[in-house]
Amino acid sequence: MNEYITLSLILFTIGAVGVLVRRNAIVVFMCIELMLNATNLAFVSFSRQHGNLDGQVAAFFVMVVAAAEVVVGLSIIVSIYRTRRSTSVDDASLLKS
Amino acid sequence: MKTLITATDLPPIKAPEIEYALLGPLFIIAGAAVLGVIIEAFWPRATRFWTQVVVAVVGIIAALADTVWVYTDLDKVDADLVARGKVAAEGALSVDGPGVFTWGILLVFGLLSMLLFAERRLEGGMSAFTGRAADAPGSASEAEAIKLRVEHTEVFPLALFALVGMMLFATSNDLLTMFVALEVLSLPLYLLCGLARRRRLLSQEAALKYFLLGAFSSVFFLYGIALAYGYAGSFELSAIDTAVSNRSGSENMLLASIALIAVGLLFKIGAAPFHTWTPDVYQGAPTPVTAFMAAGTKAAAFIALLRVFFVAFGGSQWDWRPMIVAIAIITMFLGAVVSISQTDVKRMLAYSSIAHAGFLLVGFVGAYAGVAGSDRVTSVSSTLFYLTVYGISSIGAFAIVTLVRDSGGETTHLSKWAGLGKKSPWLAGAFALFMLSFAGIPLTGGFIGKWGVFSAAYSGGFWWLVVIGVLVSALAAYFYVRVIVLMFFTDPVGDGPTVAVPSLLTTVVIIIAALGTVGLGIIPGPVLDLAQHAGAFVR
Amino acid sequence: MILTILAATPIAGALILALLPRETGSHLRAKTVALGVSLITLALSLVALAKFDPESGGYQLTSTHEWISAFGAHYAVGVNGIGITLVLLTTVLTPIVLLAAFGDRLPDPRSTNAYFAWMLAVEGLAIGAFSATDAFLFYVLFEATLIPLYFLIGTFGGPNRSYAAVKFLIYNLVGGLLMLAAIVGLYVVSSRQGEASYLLSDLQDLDYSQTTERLLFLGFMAAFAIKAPLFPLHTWLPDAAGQATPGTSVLMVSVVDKIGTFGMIIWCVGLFPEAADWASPVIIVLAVISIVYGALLAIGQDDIRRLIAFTSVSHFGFIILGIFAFTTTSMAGATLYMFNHGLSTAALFLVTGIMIARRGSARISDFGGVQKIAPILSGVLLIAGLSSLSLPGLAPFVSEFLVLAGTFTRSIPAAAVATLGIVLAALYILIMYQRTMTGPLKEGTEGVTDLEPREIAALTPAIVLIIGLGFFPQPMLNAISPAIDTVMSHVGSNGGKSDPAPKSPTIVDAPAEEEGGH
Amino acid sequence: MFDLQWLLIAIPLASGALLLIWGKEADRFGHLIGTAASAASFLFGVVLFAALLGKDAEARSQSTSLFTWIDTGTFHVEMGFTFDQLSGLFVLLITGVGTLIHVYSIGYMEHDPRRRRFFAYLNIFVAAMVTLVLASDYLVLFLGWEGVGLASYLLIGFWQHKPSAAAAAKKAFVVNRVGDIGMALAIMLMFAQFGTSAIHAVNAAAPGAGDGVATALGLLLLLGACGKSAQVPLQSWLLDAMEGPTPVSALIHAATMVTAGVYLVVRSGGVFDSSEAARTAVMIVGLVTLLAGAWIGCAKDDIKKALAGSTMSQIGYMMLAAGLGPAGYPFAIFHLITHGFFKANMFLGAGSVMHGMNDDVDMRHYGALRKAMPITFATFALGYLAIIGFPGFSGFWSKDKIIETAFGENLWVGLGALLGAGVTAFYMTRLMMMTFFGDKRWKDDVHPHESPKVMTYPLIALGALSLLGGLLLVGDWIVEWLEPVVGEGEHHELAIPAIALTGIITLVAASGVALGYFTYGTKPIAAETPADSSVSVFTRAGRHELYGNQINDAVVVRPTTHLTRFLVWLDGKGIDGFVTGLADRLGETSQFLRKPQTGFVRSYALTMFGGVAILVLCLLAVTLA
Repeated sequence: MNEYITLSLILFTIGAVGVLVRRNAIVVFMCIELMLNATNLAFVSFSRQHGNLDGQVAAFFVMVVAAAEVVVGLSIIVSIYRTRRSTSVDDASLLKS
Repeated sequence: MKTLITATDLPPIKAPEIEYALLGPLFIIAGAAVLGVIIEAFWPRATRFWTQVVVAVVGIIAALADTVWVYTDLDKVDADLVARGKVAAEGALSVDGPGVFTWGILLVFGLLSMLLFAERRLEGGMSAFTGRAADAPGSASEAEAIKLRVEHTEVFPLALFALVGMMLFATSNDLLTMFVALEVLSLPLYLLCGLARRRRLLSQEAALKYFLLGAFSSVFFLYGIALAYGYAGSFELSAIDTAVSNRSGSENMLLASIALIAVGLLFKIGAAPFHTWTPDVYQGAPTPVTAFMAAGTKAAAFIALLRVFFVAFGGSQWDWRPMIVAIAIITMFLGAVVSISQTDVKRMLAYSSIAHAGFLLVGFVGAYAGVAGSDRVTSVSSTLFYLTVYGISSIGAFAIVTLVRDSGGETTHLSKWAGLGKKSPWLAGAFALFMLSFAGIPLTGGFIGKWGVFSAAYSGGFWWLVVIGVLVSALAAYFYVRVIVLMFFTDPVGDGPTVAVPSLLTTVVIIIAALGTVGLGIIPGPVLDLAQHAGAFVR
Repeated sequence: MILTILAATPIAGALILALLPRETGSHLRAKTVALGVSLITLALSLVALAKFDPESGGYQLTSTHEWISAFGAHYAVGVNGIGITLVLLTTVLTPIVLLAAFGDRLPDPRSTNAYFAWMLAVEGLAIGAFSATDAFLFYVLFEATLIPLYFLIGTFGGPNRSYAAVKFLIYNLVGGLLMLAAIVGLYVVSSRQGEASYLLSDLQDLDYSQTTERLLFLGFMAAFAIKAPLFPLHTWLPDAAGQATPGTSVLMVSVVDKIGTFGMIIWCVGLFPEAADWASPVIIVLAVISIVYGALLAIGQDDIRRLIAFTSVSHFGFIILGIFAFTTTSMAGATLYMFNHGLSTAALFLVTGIMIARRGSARISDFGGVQKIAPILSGVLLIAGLSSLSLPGLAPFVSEFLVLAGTFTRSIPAAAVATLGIVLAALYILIMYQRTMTGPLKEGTEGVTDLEPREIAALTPAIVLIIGLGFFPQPMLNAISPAIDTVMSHVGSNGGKSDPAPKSPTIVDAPAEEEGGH
Repeated sequence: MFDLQWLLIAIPLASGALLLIWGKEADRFGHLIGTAASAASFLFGVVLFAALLGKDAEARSQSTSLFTWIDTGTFHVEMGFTFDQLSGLFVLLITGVGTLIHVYSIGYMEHDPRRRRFFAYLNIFVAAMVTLVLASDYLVLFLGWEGVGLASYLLIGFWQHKPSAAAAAKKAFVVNRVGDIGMALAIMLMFAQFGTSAIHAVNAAAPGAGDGVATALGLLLLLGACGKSAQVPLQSWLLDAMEGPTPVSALIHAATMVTAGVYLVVRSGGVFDSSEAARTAVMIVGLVTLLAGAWIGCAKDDIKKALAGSTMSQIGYMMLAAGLGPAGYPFAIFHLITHGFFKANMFLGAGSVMHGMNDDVDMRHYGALRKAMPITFATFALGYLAIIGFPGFSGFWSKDKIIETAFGENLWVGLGALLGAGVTAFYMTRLMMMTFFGDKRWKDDVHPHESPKVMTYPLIALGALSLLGGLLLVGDWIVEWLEPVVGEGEHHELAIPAIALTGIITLVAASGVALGYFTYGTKPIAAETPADSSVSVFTRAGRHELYGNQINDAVVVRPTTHLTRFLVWLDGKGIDGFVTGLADRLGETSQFLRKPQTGFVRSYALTMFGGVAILVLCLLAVTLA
């Protein structure tokens, strides 16, 4: 059973590291998605462990939310891309200190 | 994979019971939001703006009225501590005193912010939001959009969605609902942040940062939920509470989930070290949106924080209290100190909001639930009052920020504010008033708020934290005072700032905020009693 | 009720001034309105005095209303002998200050209304603080006085005013916030012992654990020790007084700072006698240091206003010494000292302020031989100065001697060192007088003309009071003593000290034994 | 009638206040009001004194309380006065001599634009001085004590435009304040000890309080007395005080105020009788001052300063006598009175001389003035004979008695006093010779002339008094008169008969005169003061007032100045610097803490991630701990 949790943890960490190291906004965003899905894995396996369906339901919720996030996120990223002709998150650093 | 769940074992699905009467305010706001979307689709552009305004305002006012009604007949729950309200919507929401009180203040904040959203006098007949977000800044199409005077009237439904999200957040009784509510309140705000008419680059950058970091934090939040679920086998706060008090399951998993859930919530209230987004977003976002965020998000997130930690994790408060103490101290100190060297009004207010998050945490960490049968100020009631005062004052402050302008729109650099007091004493006086309230000087609401949270902490046995708190508030006072010096005791550079003459909307907001700040300082009794009356959370 | 009206009148006057349309020219309307309001207040305070019964030591003219039920805070006012004395000080000084301030040259004459409005606001808040019998109410008013003074210093002061203003505010705010912690603590203690209440009477009946009592005491004391500058927390005062206008300085030093010493008697000693007794050795030492230190620094100043500020540090040392010596005599002396110091400092600040305005400099070395061209001015300065060095026959002498005599019965070393102060006082006053007034007329000083009728009218009451109270202090002492006796008996019955009896009393002319304090 | 004794104070006080407030209109007649007030006070004094004479011995102490001055806690002081044998004599001396000097001043200050103010100050002085002697409570006495101090401050500095005068005034006040520490502490001690400061109560209770307390009280009072009476070590102000107008020197710094110290000691007889140590201290102070003053008197060429030195010395005699206890008290007072007569006389004479010499005070510019101003000379001569103790003159009786009693107490003290008598004779002779005899040394532009009658009549009156003052001793009248107040002194048997001692004293004085005559009367005197280098070390020391000022500078003034400078530095750099330093640190911290806000979203994410890690870890840590 714990293997699934471990796996989800690993995936989660990979995602997190990805967020920290990658510059491209899209990739960063995908890493977040990866973390979300890692969470889903955790939900499902816990659901299995406890033998109730709440976890699986949660997984569906998360997917929906993820979809919504994609919409919003991409729209923001695209509008920035139009302005800057780049999707590097490091370029957007006018607001500081 | 031991047993497959087959259709035969499925219990008969019975329709969920929804207490429509109790949840009225939520439905009204959601409905208004949806209506707004429909209007976007079908209403003629010419009159769309004002229609949206009317829909939003009327919706909020209606919801407010309903909230009052709901609040007045919340039935008393017999518990060791007085609590009002009940768990509704199949345990998804708990409509209780604190929650409904928060609805009330959120709606008030929303109303005031809507008035700021609707201000069109300052930008020559157009709102503070960009005409067409899709156009690249400075592009021909943008110029054309400006010429055609097109506007994003979607901001109103978006704000309403965010508002309903906040209200859900404050009352959600299980973690899953809380997560959904979190996203519902966040996503519209991400967008709103990017819609500034002036300085669009900054605005978009703010949106991007807010979005990425927000998503990042919400993922941690979500994973925390997962762990909590793994620990307790349920999303319901009360169920988790029982699990915690039975100490069933792995301790470490519980602690990890506490930490991760805390991350998501602390991010929203802007506590260190999860505050980094605050200054950038506050500065970049359109000022009305900043006002809305500053007041609303903080309130909703804080009540959610209290709810989770008191209801679900109350059993293990000896585990998380030290953590929160540390964060409170760091947050207060960092907010107060860094704001000293800020040169931009909006950034300064952002850091001040961080400092206030710290003070609120002081009251929270006292975790003082009061004594049955006595109306002593509790962590919950003091927090509620503080949020009220803080929200009103900061909306007022940001409203004033929208009025101090030069050719390039708002001029937020502090040096431009020199000598404002000589130019327009009343406006500067109002701003000084808000500053003094933030500083917690008596006869302003801020003082009563500080008194409340400190007394909660003291009652909870943290008198030394109170001493630290007062010393830090002295630090904080230092920079609020500097702003006053700048406005009143310094001579303007060059011709000084120009103060745009706003329409009735902004004026009303400022006047209400000022009166509220003073009123809550001199006769806090009524509001305070309301907060007291809210009692504890219903589990 | 009368007290409420008393405090409300100046506030109302301030609001009226704020709403009055700006005038051009001499702003005579605003000035006369302000003066009128302050005179009405004075009259009202005399009415209050008439209603006041000096025989009883308790609180009178009281009125109490629920204010913030959740905090147990009340709107509760009332005065005992100490309170009425200081209320009178406030109402007497304000008209003098305002009349003298008619001539002040402001950086921005358009803000004359604001100038007088703020001054009236200070008066109202101070009266409120002196008559509050609810800890929360007292704290609120105590802190609120900062705002008008802050604007008075920052807007109308000298070139370095904003620095001085910020320094003033932050210093006092730190103290005030520490006191806030203590106020919160009081609430917690009282609500643990039943219904929460901030009423002085209720708080006195609470029983505190020793540690709590001491911590709370320190919280209160921090605020008061900064307000009534006690070494080493005094450095804000010279800067503030050095930048502010004379009127502001008077209100700040003569009136508002008295809230600090007033608070020490009523709140620190009144609420936490045991802790006060516990802390008294340290405080007495600091007070004695303040006396000598302030005097020596006064000698070393070249700026007249800073000099006066440091003399005040020295005098506040005497007051605090008198309070924490815990004898009826010294406490009564300290209370009387508050009044007298208010008068003499007011006279000093105002008359030197006139000099400074006419010379355009506050440096002692810029003056010389003024006596020849402005005899009346120099005469007034001399009397004010002599009262400040507490010459017998002038009001401050009585109070200072009472403080010393009382202290002597408690601690001979403290009294002995403090007595050095009288020599140093002679030095700082007479050196200043010698350098500014005597000798050949210094060039540049010709502009210092003699007092005008208005200025004489403003200063005369102060001078008359200074001389009159030097010979007839008894009326005031009659009002003060009973209150002090109650305080002392409270101290005595709560682990504190009580008056030490004469070692070998004489039968002949034995003083009338006071029942209190034994 | 004695209930009205406060009028003695009220009359001159009222007139003084009136003169100050009235303003310029009163310039024409102000001096007359002042003189009248003083005279009225004198006449009323005479009436009261006569009434006192009419009463029998034990009824001769008439107390009255005007009102309760201070009454709080354990502290009670009546504004009370006592007119008894002692204060009665003083009242007569003060108001009497005072009136004469008022009259004299009318002429002396005639050309001074601020004459009205001068008379106001004189009145205030008289009032304060009378308060001092009438007071029946030490605190009231202190009131008068400081009052005369104020008056002397105002009058020494009367010519304020002269920086030297202003400085001298300040010096006098401050040095007196040093003495006042003693007074103040003494009164506090009385309260702590006896619970009262009423004079007779304290003196009644002093013996019962134990030796230590009595000694402490005595020494503290002595400190006060030293300040007022310019006794060593607080003598330095008196010679500077000669900056004041000469009538002031005569009234305040010769006849009355400076003798207040003696009065204080005698008044506090009860205290001093109960402490041998305190009495000895008084005696020593007196003796030292006696010789020091005489020494200075020998060396000064400034006529007023020479007289001032003599004043010191004569008060030394009184102190010495007072230090001898009840046996000496009457003679201290006796000498005080006679000295009041002849010294005032001589000061006024000196003033008259200066008046004729364009206010030149250097005796080396005088000489042979006896022809130019005969009346001044004649009266001055009477004073001279009195002070050197020419048989029959007032000074002869009083000084003789003191020396006699001194021998009774202790041989060495007696010898010191005797030596003093000789030196006195010497320096007075020197003064006479330099001023009135020899050949004229004054410049051509000076035309010495006799002063107007308004000035000479007081001189004549005082001259007569100097001659006849001795009558008070007829049949030991003054001794018996004062006995109820000061108590009876045990009489020592001397080794040799009193008359022989008198002879010796007279001889010593005569030899002093002779020495003075042969040094200054026979050979011409340089018109310019010889340089310090050319004179004997004794003269040099005398000229520099035995280096009193230098010592004060070294021991008190300079250290204080340095301390002050240091403290000013400390306050600015140290205490305030600490606070402002905190503020600066705060700014730096702020600048430092804003660095992490780089603007890079990824670094923000990193901070958050770090935060998460920390949270998890510290939670786990807490539970593990």
